[in-house]
Amino acid sequence: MATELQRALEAILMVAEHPIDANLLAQVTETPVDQLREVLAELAASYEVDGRGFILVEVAGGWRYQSHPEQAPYVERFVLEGQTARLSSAALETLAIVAYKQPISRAQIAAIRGVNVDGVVRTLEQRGYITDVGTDPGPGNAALFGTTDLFLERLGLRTIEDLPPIAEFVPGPDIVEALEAGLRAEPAADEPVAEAPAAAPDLDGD
Amino acid sequence: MATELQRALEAILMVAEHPIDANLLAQVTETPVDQLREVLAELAASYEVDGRGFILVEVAGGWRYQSHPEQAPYVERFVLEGQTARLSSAALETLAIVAYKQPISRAQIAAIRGVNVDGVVRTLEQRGYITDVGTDPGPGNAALFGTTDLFLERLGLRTIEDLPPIAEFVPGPDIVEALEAGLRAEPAADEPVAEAPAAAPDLDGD
Amino acid sequence: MSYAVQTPVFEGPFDLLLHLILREQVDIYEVSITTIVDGYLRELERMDELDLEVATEFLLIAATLVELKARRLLPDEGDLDLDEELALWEARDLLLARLLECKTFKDAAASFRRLSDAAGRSFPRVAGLEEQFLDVAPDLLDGIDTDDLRAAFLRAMTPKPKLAVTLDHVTDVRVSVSDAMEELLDELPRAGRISFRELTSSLVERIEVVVRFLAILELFKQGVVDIDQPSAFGDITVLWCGGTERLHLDDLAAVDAYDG
Repeated sequence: MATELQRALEAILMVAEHPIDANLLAQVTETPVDQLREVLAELAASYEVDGRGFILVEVAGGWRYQSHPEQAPYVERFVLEGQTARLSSAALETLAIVAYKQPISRAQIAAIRGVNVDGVVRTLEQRGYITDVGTDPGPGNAALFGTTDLFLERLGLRTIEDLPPIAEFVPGPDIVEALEAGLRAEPAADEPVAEAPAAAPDLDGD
Repeated sequence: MATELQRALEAILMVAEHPIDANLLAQVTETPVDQLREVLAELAASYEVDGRGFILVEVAGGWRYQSHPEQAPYVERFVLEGQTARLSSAALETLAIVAYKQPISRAQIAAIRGVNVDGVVRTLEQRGYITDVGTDPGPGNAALFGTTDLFLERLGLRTIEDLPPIAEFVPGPDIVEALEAGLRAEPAADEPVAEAPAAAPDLDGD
Repeated sequence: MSYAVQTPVFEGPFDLLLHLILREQVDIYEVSITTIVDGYLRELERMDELDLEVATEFLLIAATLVELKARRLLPDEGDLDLDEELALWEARDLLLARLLECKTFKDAAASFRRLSDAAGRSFPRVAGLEEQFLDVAPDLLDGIDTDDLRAAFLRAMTPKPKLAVTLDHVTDVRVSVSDAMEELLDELPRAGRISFRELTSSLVERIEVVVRFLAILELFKQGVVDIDQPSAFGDITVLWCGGTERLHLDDLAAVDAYDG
């Protein structure tokens, strides 16, 4: 049997359009926020135990009801419209750079990606995944970008701290070695020395 | 423990924007409609027995989740304390587009604003400022939106003709400059393509 | 051998170089900088037709690659210019660092893709307020008049001002390998034998010299010039061996699927 507080939370979250901050829920139900968080977590766990078709999750700093991921095949028949388009790999790489290096300017993103990023930055900004969060104090006063709550929602994250640590993606020794070997300037020990001394660059293939 | 059918129904009803007809639910879950009605009734009863804060009811010819009437005081407090008291600028722009360009489809609004507008349109519709006024005769039969009497009332207008005509808005030099700059800008590679030619800006009035 | 690059679109020079190097590793368990440089030049030529702004960044990296390749193919004679040597190491280390950074964010992006796909299987409840509460809800149009509405409409209909195009990361010199090749096809037959230094003496920008160098390497690959470099990092002698008939880039196109 649900408690009175659980019932109140269920009712409120049922009419919410966005993730609702725990502080607001605490205020409306006149409950200490720590206790409230506990109750929400218990409620979410009980839905999972009961095998409900919906889940209660904390995303982008707030709580909301969502359909259970396992029920996606059914739900997808209803929400054809307004489905979020898959992000291009250019968009994802740019998002990754902004997410881990925010606040960051357009020029800094471009320097990392080695290409002009004006178009992709504009698109990400328009879709609401990144936003102007300040101005570079240096010359040029470039706009600095950061990620938004919508970005967190899109990735299903509670806060930006929930991003996987960037250290996880730093290439391992095998990749470093491969890249190092690819760019080695002196002939490898086991590589045949150029057959003819002072040979012209052997551009026509091998 | 919920059955597979119950789980599917819970997931669908949790994310549905409007009440869903039992026949449609029967079709999606591939269940005879009589059996489906039984399952829905059982589910609704079980929520009541468990003392949940929400109910599952049949209204307006369809099934949907609602907050439990007993929890109304909490919901009201939440509505009063939690909702932003003003339209966001994105919502206001969308409302203005509908007001001046009605009847207009969601896709046409999205083409002008450059972003998905489903959420904003839903909020405006729910608040009674805009409504479904017809169907686009073209492919897709998209719903067309227009403003409501409530909208006129709240803005103190007798009829929609009382809106200041667009031709009166001679764009200032800053707008003209921005416009020209905008026309020179090439579209970003992965920007959503405008779906409706009718959505082209016609600032110089018509 | 095939120069065909499997991935149709590269997001940038680092992307392409990563692909070429790591593919080498997987495919043949032995690094051939020749293949990397060739693959890179091939792709560069394709990019060149598309977007010069992009191509310049590619060219700067190509210059480092070509230098590395030249260094690699030469026996270690111990009489190399130390400054040149150090500059090459520095360029190489910088390139390596940028490749590692690029790879890091590529892998992070892949993880974002997985997170986003997982999150996309769970849909949010958006039904919102029930009718009975709408009266309680604050009027969202409170304090908004027709002027606000007009202003909002104008804002919505005004195309967003063009963003400043930042060029800090590219050198804004309009040069292409194809153009340089065309110039050389005109100049070299008359010269017969000429040193690279003379060939580039009139050029101001470093990038132009780089492009000319790449153009000569391309012509060498086409077999219309011979190159001799008596000492490592010494001056290069370019020898025309394309015959007496006036050649154009189009004539080469037939040979090697060039359309630049």
